Amino acid sequence: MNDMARLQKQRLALYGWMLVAPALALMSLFAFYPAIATLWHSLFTRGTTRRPSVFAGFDNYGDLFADPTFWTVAWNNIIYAGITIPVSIIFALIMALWANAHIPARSFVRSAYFTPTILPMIAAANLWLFFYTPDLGVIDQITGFFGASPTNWLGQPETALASVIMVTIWKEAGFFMIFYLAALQTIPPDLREAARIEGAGRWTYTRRVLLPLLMPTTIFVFVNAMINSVKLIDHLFILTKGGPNNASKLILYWIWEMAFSYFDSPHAAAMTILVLLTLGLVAVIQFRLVEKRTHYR
Amino acid sequence: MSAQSPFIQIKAVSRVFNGCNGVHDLSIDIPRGSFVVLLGPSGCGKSTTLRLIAGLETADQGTIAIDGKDVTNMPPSRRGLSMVFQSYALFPHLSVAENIIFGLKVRKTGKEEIRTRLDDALSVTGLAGYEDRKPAELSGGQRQRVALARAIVAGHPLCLMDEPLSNLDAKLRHSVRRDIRELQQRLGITVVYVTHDQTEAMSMADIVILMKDGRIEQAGNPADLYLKPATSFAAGFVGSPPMALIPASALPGDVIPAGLDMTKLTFGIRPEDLVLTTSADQSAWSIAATVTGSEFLGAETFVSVAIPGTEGATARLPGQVHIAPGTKVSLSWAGAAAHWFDGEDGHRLEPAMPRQTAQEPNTSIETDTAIPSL
Amino acid sequence: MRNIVTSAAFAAGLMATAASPAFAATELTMYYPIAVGGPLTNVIDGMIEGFEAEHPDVKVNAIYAGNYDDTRLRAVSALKSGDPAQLSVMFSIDVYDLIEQDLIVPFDDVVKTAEDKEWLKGFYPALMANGEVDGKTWGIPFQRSTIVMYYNKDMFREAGLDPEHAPATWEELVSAGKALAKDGKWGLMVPSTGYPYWMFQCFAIQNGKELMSKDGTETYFDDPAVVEALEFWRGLATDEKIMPEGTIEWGTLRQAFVQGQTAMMWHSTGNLSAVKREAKFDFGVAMLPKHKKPGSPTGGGNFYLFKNSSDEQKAASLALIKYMTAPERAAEWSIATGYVGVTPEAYETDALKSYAAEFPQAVVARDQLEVAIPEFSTYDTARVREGLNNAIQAALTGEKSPKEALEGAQAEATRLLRAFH
Amino acid sequence: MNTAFASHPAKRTLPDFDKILDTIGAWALAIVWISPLLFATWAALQPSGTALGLDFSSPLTIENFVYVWNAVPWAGYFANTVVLVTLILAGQLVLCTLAGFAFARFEFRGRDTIFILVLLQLFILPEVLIVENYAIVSKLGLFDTALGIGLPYMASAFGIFLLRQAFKSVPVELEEAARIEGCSWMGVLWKVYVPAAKPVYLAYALVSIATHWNNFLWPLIVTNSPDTRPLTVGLSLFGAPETGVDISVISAATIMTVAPLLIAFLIFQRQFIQAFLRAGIR
Repeated sequence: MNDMARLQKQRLALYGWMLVAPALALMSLFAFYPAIATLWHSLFTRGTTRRPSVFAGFDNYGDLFADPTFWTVAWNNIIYAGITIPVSIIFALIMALWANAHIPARSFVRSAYFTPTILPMIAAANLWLFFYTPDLGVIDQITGFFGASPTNWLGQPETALASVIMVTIWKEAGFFMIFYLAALQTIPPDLREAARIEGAGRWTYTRRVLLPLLMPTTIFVFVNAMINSVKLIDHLFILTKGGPNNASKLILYWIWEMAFSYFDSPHAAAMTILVLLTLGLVAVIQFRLVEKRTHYR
Repeated sequence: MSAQSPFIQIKAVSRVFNGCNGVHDLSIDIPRGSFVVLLGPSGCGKSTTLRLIAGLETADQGTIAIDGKDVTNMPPSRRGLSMVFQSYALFPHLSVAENIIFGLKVRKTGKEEIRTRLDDALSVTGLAGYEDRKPAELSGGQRQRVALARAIVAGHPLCLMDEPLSNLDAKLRHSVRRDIRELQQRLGITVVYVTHDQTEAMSMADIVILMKDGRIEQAGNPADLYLKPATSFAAGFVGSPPMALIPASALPGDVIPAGLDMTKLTFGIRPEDLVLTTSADQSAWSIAATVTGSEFLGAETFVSVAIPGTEGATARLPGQVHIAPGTKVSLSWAGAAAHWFDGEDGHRLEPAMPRQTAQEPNTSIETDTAIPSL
Repeated sequence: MRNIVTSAAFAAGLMATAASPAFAATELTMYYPIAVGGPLTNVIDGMIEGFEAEHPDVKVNAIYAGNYDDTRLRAVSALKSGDPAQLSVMFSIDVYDLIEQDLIVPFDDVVKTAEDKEWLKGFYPALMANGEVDGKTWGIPFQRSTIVMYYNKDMFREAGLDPEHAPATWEELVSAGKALAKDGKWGLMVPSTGYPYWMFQCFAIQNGKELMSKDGTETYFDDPAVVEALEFWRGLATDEKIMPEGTIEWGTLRQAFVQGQTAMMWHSTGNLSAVKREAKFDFGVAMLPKHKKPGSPTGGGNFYLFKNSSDEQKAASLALIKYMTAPERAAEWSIATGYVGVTPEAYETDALKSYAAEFPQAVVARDQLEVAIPEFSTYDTARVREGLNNAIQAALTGEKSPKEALEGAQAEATRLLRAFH
Repeated sequence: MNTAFASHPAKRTLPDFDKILDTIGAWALAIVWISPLLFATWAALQPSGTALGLDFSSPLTIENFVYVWNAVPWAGYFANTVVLVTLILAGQLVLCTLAGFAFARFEFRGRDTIFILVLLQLFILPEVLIVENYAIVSKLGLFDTALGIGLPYMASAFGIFLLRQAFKSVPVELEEAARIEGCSWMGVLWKVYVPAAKPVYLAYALVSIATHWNNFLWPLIVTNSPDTRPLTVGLSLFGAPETGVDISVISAATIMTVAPLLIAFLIFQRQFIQAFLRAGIR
């Protein structure tokens, strides 16, 4: 009897492993193994014909911290994340509320919000490049119509990063909207009515009921947005190439430059490891938080 | 405020949704302090009526006044009422206490007062000690009481309840029914209560408003509804088992009261008014029927019978009765127990002179020996 | 597909080690970037077909690999994972890094016959300069450009300037620019994103100073002449007001020019065909104006030979490169793109002759080769270049003074290049 | 609000200001959001060199589309893209279903650790591992194949996470009922869980298709031939920033690339959104 139960349990565990195995194998092959290889590479110097690669310990990491570009790029990325994440989340939420409200031509509105999501980033960046053209670009033509003088959006350090941020938000908000839209549907209409009866206005209801209830979605979206704030750099290649003077350079772009432009894969590897560590840490914390916050469901 | 002027006055209100499930030209007066139940099958408009009173819907036509104040176009929060939802609509992320005082906080009631009122509500509903729990950590009955507490905490004179017991099990429902009634009387508030369960309506209401297809079928106290159903629908809806409704064409001609047109006439008889006899002695006053089954409930037995050309009937017999299915019986009743309805529009007909029955039938089935078990 | 390729290559390798005398079918894999907008893969494919017809024993997989950066990445990925690739078109200025990474072999090792050696001498020397390191030739010019000045003749006429005489000196440039900059239009635009160092080389050389030593181990960013050159560039916007302030976007500049937003632009000759197609007005192309001396850097892509290929493959690669740089192909490529024909013979072909006759703008870049210098390239070139780019942008956007910015870049470059002395 | 709000008849006594404001806001934002695409459409219909003039009187032309169409074997690229996207999606659905099922319904030692590993994979950016991944694909002999492009994306942490959540929300009673009827584990998965998670599958499919339809760099790197390359490679031919971009042509190429997806989305918009809504992804 007891043996049967144990056998049964072992069999289930075996099934579990078998089910996970294929995905785990592929992940190991294309994520974990390369990540570990990267870690390994980061411990060696760059090998050239003159100097073969030698073990360097954590020297590459030390070099990074000593490089002022590292701090510029890290700071840029913090600003980039610090703006794109909350702003796209807020836009996504507003969009979801509107796309969920009963307004005329709702399908059009939903499609309009969502469409940027399905454009290739490269194509989107090419289009935006022209919007940002000083004088001639659509943005300057519109602001010019209201009497503003032309702005060299991508060409000055004050606006370059902001311009890049705009494109990211435009691209992402519609995607996140979908998740909010889905979550909104799971909130019973009763709650809104109960709140109305209790005298809660729209704002109170949103703040005291809706937002807390959407918290799990927000965390999910937040994690995604955070990953994207590191990941999404395609448009940099087209829009600013990190310029002017590093004003819009982001971490992954810099890694990319180091690896494929500077032929300096050890430092790129070290930087990659730093990013992975940071993200991994945040991921674990977030995951804990998600599990905790979803308890009441 | 004069005693006569109704607390809630609904005048000629209509609300239509794409042609279905609305209410049409509805007028209701609800006296202060009464317990009013809106009763009816699903889709009859009872919930819409409640939502119109609440202000969750706005009337297309007509006016609604509460406490003498025209509230037709007022938002719910300014109507001075509270509501208990079928699903309870508790905020899952808030604790019991936070749920209860949600409205007080919205209205920026003072901290002190919130505390006092919360304690009151908690003790009245027996929830003391559960303040910090989340709704998910409560049983169904407890959640129901949280919803109730939230409804009474503000001290509004009007409380609307939308099928508040339908998610509880039968035993609990019975006790909560009594609690709610008691609470209503203690607080002296007016309750408008929606249900499709006629037992609930009959046991709780001062006034039952029976609705069908967005219109009022009958309004009155529970006894009126039971004893003098205004329509065949009301007759069939109220009472359990329901009143048997038999086309007059299936009856022996002698029992039809004079002056009624038997071609479009429905005869109604409550189960407890039916008399069963096993003998083949069919009289001019009785109908032939066949027993199809019986349910023993302890104090009484329901015997269902098939009558050719009808949907059948149920008789309520005291004590335990054994009748084998297939047994031929004849049915009879006291003349005064008969209800008559128009066969077409269903309204109640009062025959000027009920035809005299030959005699009060002998209660020929009284004990389980009367009919030999076959 | 790939399996066939691999096994064929494998077979070829086997046969080679077996010292088979037979000239077995040779497989070549070549990467190339498309650096000018438009579907030029067709032109390349046509050339490859022509080559294969002439050399039936060689099979070429010519693979479009994106832009220059993508192509470099592609080549590096392939070589580091041991995939066979024998040659590639890549940035001419990547040469030091490719040598450092031990990825390429010099042509001197492959060029055996006297005829081939003669062929090496047939290119314009200015175009060969970038590919020559340590006395060896590592890159053969293919899609090469210089920077020229495009100008809008209609706007010149409106401003009362001679449309047949483009500004030839800095002074003329400024005065013409002032006449042209009005009504929200600009006199001149010099792009400063993408390749700021390249444009800056123009100003520096015109002011009499090159930015780096011939052996790629020294830079002269803080030389007074260089600082002055950057001050002049910045002054075009801040003092002379003939150019907008801040950086000017490389990618959209052509559109700005063809829509008449600026009367003059400095840009790669690689844009010529596109400008010709898009401009709805009469435009001229001129050599860049001189100051102390005339001059422009070259730019663009060279052929490189990768290591780890068999002798047969190297020989076949050489044959392919010879074919693709032969006068007819060079002329065809030049007409299709606007790039410079890489040999003087190219300009003797009928095709290019008649093209130049009807479209004289096409030979300006060639003429400028007389005074052209190699494109900026050093060891650790991308990093050194990035420092320079940032300095230029910092100066143009007013974040730093030209002197301060260039001194910083020089210090950084000195540090990076110390290892290579 | 519920459906009642959608259909109120004419005789409302008060105008609903909230709703009017909502409508104005929603529309304004929608127009702002869609305008880049509208502009691209307009630019694609302009002769090169005039698009940025925003001169609405100028005649429209399809020359850019003709030029773009003739320049690249779009039909082949389109077919490759469809094959690629289908393959990736199929792989993802199978792998993520199995893994999601295991994480949702099986108890085994190390499960939570592995799940954290899976989540970590979300953060391992394939973009920086390109050289390593290239080597692996090459070693597997999958270079220049659709499978080679797709394989690194098939074990999607995102998919596993979504499906795990979806499976977890399926009532256990359903599973138990099926098992009493004699379903094997696979039968339970196939007959109970998969149908129950259908909306999640649809939603995930939409995200996956949109992502991989637009992936560029990786396919470019691991392919050699026009027989395997996707649409975005065709697009890249027109956006070469080395010499500058022609807005009209790049717009036309962009529209050509996304048109199939866009049309599919517009046609199935309702179903897609509904799928998401029913997915209840949180």
